[in-house]
Amino acid sequence: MSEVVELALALLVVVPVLGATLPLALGLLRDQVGWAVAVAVLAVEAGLAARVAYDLAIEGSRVVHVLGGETFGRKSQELSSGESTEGFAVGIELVGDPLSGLVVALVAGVSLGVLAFARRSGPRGNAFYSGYLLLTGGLMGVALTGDLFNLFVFLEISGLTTYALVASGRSAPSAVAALKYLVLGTTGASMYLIGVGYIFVRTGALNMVDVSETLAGNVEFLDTEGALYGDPLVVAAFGFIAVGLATKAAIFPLHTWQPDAYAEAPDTVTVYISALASTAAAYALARVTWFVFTPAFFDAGAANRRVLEFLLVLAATSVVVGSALAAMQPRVKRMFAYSSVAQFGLIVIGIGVAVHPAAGEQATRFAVYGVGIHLVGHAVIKSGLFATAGALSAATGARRVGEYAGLARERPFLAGGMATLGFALVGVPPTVGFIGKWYVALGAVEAEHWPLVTVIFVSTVLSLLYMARVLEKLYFAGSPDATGEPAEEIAGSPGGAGGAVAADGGDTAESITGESADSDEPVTTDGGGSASLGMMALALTAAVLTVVLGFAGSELSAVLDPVVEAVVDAAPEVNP
Amino acid sequence: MSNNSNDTGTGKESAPGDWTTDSPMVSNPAESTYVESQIIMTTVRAVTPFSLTYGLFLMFHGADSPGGSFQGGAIIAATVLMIAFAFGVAPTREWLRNRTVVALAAGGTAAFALVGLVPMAFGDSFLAHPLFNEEFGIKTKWGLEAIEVGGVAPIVAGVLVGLFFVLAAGMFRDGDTTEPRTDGGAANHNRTDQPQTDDEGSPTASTGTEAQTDDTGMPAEDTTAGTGGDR
Amino acid sequence: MTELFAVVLFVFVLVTALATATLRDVLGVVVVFAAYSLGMALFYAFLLAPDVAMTEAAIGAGVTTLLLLLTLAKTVRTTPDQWLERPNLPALAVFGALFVVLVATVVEFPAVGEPGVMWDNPGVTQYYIENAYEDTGVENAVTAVLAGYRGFDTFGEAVVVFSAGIASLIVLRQVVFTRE
Amino acid sequence: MLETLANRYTYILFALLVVVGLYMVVASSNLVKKIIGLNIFQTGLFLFFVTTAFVDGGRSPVIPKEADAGAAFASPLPQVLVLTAIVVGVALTAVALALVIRIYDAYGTLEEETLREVRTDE
Amino acid sequence: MIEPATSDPRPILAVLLSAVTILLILASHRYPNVRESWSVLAAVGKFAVVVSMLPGVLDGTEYRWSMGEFVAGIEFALRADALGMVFALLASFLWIGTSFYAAGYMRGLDEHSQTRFFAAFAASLSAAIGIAFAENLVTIFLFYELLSVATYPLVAHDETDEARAAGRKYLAYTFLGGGVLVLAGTALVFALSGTVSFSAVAGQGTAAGLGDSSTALARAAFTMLAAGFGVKAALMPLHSWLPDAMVAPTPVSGLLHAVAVVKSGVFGIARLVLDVYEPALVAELGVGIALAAVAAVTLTAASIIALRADRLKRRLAFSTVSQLSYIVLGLGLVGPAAAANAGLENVIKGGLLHIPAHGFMKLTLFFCAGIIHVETHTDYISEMDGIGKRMPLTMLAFAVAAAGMAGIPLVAGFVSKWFLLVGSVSAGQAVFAAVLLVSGVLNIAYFWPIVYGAFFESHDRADSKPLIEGPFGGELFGSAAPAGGTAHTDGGPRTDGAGGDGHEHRQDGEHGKDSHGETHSPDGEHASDHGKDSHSETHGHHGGPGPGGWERVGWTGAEGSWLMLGPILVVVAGAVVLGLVPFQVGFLELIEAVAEDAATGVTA
Repeated sequence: MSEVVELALALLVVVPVLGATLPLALGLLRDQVGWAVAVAVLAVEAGLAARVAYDLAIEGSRVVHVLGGETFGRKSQELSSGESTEGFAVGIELVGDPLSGLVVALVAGVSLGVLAFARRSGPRGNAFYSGYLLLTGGLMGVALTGDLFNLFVFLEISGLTTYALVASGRSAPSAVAALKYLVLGTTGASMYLIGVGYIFVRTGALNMVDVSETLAGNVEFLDTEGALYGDPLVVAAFGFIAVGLATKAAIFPLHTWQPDAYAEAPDTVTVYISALASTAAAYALARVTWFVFTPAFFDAGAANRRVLEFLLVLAATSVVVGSALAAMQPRVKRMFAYSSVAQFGLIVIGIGVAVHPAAGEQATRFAVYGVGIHLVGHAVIKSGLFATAGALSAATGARRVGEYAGLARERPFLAGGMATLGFALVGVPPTVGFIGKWYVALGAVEAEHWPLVTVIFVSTVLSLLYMARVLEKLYFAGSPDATGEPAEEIAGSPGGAGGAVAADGGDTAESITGESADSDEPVTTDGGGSASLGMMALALTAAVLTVVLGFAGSELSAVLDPVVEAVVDAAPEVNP
Repeated sequence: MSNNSNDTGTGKESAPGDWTTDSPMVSNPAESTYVESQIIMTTVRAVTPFSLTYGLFLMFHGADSPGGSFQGGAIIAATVLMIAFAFGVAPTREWLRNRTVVALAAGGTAAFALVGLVPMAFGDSFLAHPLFNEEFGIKTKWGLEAIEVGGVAPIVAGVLVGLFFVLAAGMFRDGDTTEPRTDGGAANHNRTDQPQTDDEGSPTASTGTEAQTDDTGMPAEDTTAGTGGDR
Repeated sequence: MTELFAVVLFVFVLVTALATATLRDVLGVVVVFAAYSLGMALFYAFLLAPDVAMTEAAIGAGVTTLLLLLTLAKTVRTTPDQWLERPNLPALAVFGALFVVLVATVVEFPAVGEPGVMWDNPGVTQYYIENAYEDTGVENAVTAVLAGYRGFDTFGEAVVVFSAGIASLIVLRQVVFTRE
Repeated sequence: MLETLANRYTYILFALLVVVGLYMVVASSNLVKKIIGLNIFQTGLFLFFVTTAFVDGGRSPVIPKEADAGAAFASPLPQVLVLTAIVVGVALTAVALALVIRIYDAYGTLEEETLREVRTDE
Repeated sequence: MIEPATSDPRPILAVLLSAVTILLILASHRYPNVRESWSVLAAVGKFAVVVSMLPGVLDGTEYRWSMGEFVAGIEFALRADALGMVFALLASFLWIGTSFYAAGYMRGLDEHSQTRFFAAFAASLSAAIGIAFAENLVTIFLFYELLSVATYPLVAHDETDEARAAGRKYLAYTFLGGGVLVLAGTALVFALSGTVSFSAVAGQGTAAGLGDSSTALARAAFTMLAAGFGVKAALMPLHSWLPDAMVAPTPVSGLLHAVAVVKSGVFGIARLVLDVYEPALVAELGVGIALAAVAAVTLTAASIIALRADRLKRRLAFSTVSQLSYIVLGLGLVGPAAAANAGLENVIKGGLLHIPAHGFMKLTLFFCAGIIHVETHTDYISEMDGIGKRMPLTMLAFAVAAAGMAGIPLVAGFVSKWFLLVGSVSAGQAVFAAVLLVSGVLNIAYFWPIVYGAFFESHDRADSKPLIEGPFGGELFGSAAPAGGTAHTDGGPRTDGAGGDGHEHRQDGEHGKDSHGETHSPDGEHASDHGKDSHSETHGHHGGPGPGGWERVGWTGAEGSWLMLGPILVVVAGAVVLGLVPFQVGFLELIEAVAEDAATGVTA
């Protein structure tokens, strides 16, 4: 039990929480300590996360941390049949597998990275950074917990802090958006809790593994005739859980909180939550759908199948509706927010396809790849886009698509970054955006869900609808002043090509990041202020990362192979 | 903040109902909840010791009978709130320094986490109380008590009291200047400059917003608590 | 006797709940809600959950009510132009449907008071009842589970409370507690 | 049928409370009432959990040292879950109220319609 | 898996050469001379690399480079085989000429954002080479998309409304083609056959898997891929981005029409027919004949529209549309030919050989249009009467290339068309042979007037141009008009010379109907050239001869900057060489290798 990674699992959750008390305590002595504390804590966190992610993702091991030790750990029950079960958890377990490894790495990376953005962009104040750290801890908990109710608790921690951070800005609408988010988010979480309650009534267990074992009818001493999959309560439970988590992941009819929250929150917060908030919910949905209700569940009856297909329909709808609405938004942040609705529709499609009865092993494999990769990829892309938008508005004050006219000349590198990220969002290879979409699509094709296939592929053009608007404004709208003079030409051209080039393989990445700072200082416009180096760095790093990850496609899918196995044979092994 | 209702212009709004007579110091939002009443004061004086004791009892005796640190902490907090209602928020707050509240909340959280971490130092898992038994022969029970009494109760008590004070203080308008200027609208109440709040301006607003903070009647206990948040 | 008690509680809780939904005057709603919480606390006690009952009484009826009253004091409530809310028919329809769904699932549950399947599967409850004291030396099984077996939940819960404090500071933009 | 329902009256109540709570969240225009609705929704949920723990003629889960075998106890587990959930609930309520105060501070109203008007003519 | 190819870094080297050039171009954006010299160096270097592989490929070795798995089960691999070499050789050679020409052109007009222009140019070239050498469908898709992205800045270069509209349209079309259709087809192929590799080794290619899978799905995949590549190949009805894209600077038009873009579409179809579905399967599925039919329709309709176009570049654009269809037709005929097991090699040879042939000729034509534009600001054929005096060399080159287009012997076009004719007849598809002949006539019909007018007329006494000025000859080509659905939209009487713009306007009216609803300014072409000022002019352009007609310029090349004239002569010479001694240039040998390969595939 003293294996370092096992301990690290718990530390990943505890360290940020402990850290969160510091800004408050030190704040009594002096203000403005928050940022420094957060950097220190999250640096430690990132170290831990790297270590954990290496074991989980690269070595594909499954690590379990039995909270409370053996006394509160798994107890084996001697059965009437003489043999004894694997043992059921009387306590709570933290479970690390490749999937959670990916999420852990993502959370730690983003949390640390966004601080670079927050330095200049604010909000300052110690309370903010306490909340920031608490949110990180909550997300870690969501990623790692192996207990259905504990998942609820951590969903609420991350939710609660997210609501607060959304309202951390000074703008009044942000408070309204936060309250809307709070009401919808809490409703969703409670729905999830209802589902958990139903399952609990039927299985008496809360530990994910135990529940799935019981549902599968593998618990002999229980006089359940075979699997419980047919049981109406279990089906209803999945319905409630799906609705609840879909709400938090902003799937179509219940997505309304997301545009407001993303658009009204301070830029820093938007960057952070756009990368992680819905991602965590979608990850939870995937985890529960794949490992608690296994594919077998959805094959058990017409009703089960119908519930899943209903979810798929909603997801497909949100792909279309989200993109369409995004294309209509005049404000950039709102536009990207709606695009998130669409992208998470894509992810949920992948989640559903993976376990759909029509899906063979290949389809499941590709769908799982797609979900895992697009979860990470979209987080990087979207947070990068928001960071770029934030940096642009910090530098030039532009917040509407219309105001982006000709900014490529003033801000070549930011524009280049946005072009790269934009094409990544559209799914142009070689970016991670393409790989995620490719796998999800491939899964749907293998499972022969032609309507879904259509939606996925058309979504490319749909996303082009809104990205093209931005890029055209940036590059070809021509700045207010005439475009002929060499002055503009010199300033403008690198960015112009930066777009094409970076999308061309990112080989200018270094040059971009390298020169970004100095090349932009001289150019200050009436928008007031200028983007700090940190903001630029974050935005451009994200751009580079999308391309780098784009070439790491096979590695990423290799990471997810164990997950595929687990989903396919539908019986996650209880910890050894 | 009833005084704000006038300049917000939405007509059919009146001061809170008769459950609290409008206090002389209406200008102070928090104090508008305050009713100067000998009867209440004496009752509270009489009740306080008992409720406090009851809360403590619940805290410490939660192990062997119903009740526990949550209930205990909550009741202790409720006691403080009673006092606040009886003697006014500001004096209560004077009497109960912010340090105390913060120390309770943050300290409780830290204590909980640290107690849980001790076993990890010995290579056991988080919150593995039985280890105390093995290593130091301390009964597992005391491990539980430690997090209950040392962790949960202070957090609950501290935060609930803190929440009360914070809500009573209401919107604090001064805040750091490093953020969108846009709630210059949120800062003073005339609807006219609300338009700014729509586009959250550039994150680097000018540092001129302190000017607005005075004319909006800052809550009294904020000032007493020395909250010149201006950098 | 107990049946009567249950029925009375049932009616009381339901009526107070409906009252909160229909009354227009917010202050009235808050007061009714406090009564409702007390009723729920009694219900919990009736269902052999004294700890829950106390918590509901202290936090639900006590603290929540105080916070609500305080909020009303901070804001102004509109003087009701009529006594009752006018019903929102679409919402009624939707949630009527939801109610039907819920009831449809409800009949699947074991009758109230029958130990459900969870007692013997996978034996968690049984295990607690049998071993709680040996494992923790605490008689109150609830405390044992709360701080022992599921101590991590409690940790999360403590974090939630702490977060709430932080959150209110962030939301109301107070530097009061972060500086003296 | 009626019999089955009567035997499950707490579950029925749970269903009713959930529905009433959600209705309040959606239908009532006053923000504070929305939040109260949220609370009712959750308490209904708590009632559900507590009921699952309930055994007829049992005792509350305080187990004396020498527990006489055969004595029926209510299950402690759901009660613990409810304890946690209650505290989570109050935390959310507090934050929600803080937001309400701030919204009123900015817009001078708590009525959703008025709020919408105010924001549209912003 | 068994390596049929020797591993060799040269393919990726060829791709990266211009990719690296982008950096250099960006870095030296302050020194135009350095900047241009970079692109020239890259062009020469790339050509050298490609040529260095030629002998090996002719001997049948394939140079293969792989980065390892890109996505599960699919490598990111490049492979220089015969077919790829055809395209790579063409693109890399023509890029040399183009980069000189572009330098001259951009300077001649003092264009803005030249750095962006050259960088994007290099980017698109490296994407094109990537397409040529791509070893599997996903890799080709990758470069296909990058090509779209890289050429978008070029199309929208002028930043006028018209240019933006064209760019938007271009993006929409190419992403519909690439991002949706090609990707979907690729995914389907992968799902059906478990691989997307072009590998010719039996059992490793996709054809086997596709063969055993359901015909409907196989047909669907073929249709999607064909349509997807067809967008760039400007197959009707997916062609309308191409005429719009002519708002771009002429070198870009050259790039689009001759060097890289449309060719990449055609090349994709070639890969599709010859490597993904091998001829046997194409015949079995009966998709070849369908493809051929579409091509035939496009062929005729486009020629007819070209007859009516007065703006030179527009006429050339539609000529491109029709000429590309020759290639597609050849590839489509692979189906019937394989079925009849006759004329297979000929149709393949004809189709593929037309790739370089058309490349050379069309590039010449566009260069000519460009130099005319730079030197005289003349864009309208109706104003070019007697321009032969002003620009003899240019118009001579133009005449030669046009002759080739029409398939006059001794010029490149003849050989390919001959093969096509023979092949289609022997494959028992006489109707397509007929189409070929008709379109040959049409080619002459829309090129001859230009040449004739240029040399044998003068601006003051020119014969009337019934086809342009008279009402649309629907009754004249009654047979073909219904075929070219879009032809009708080009109707509308021509009023007078000045009304040329108005006429253009109406012709462009067809684009008004697309989703973007952009409005075309008739003089957008000119606005692009020298700023907004030209908007003030009553005429859309101030081209045409001066009051005294064209002044006579000797044959000494005084007619324009040698930066442009040189490339023109080189390229047209290439076209002639290709026509005179096709076997010595390398293209035909490569193509024969491909053809034999395919043929053996069928017979075996």
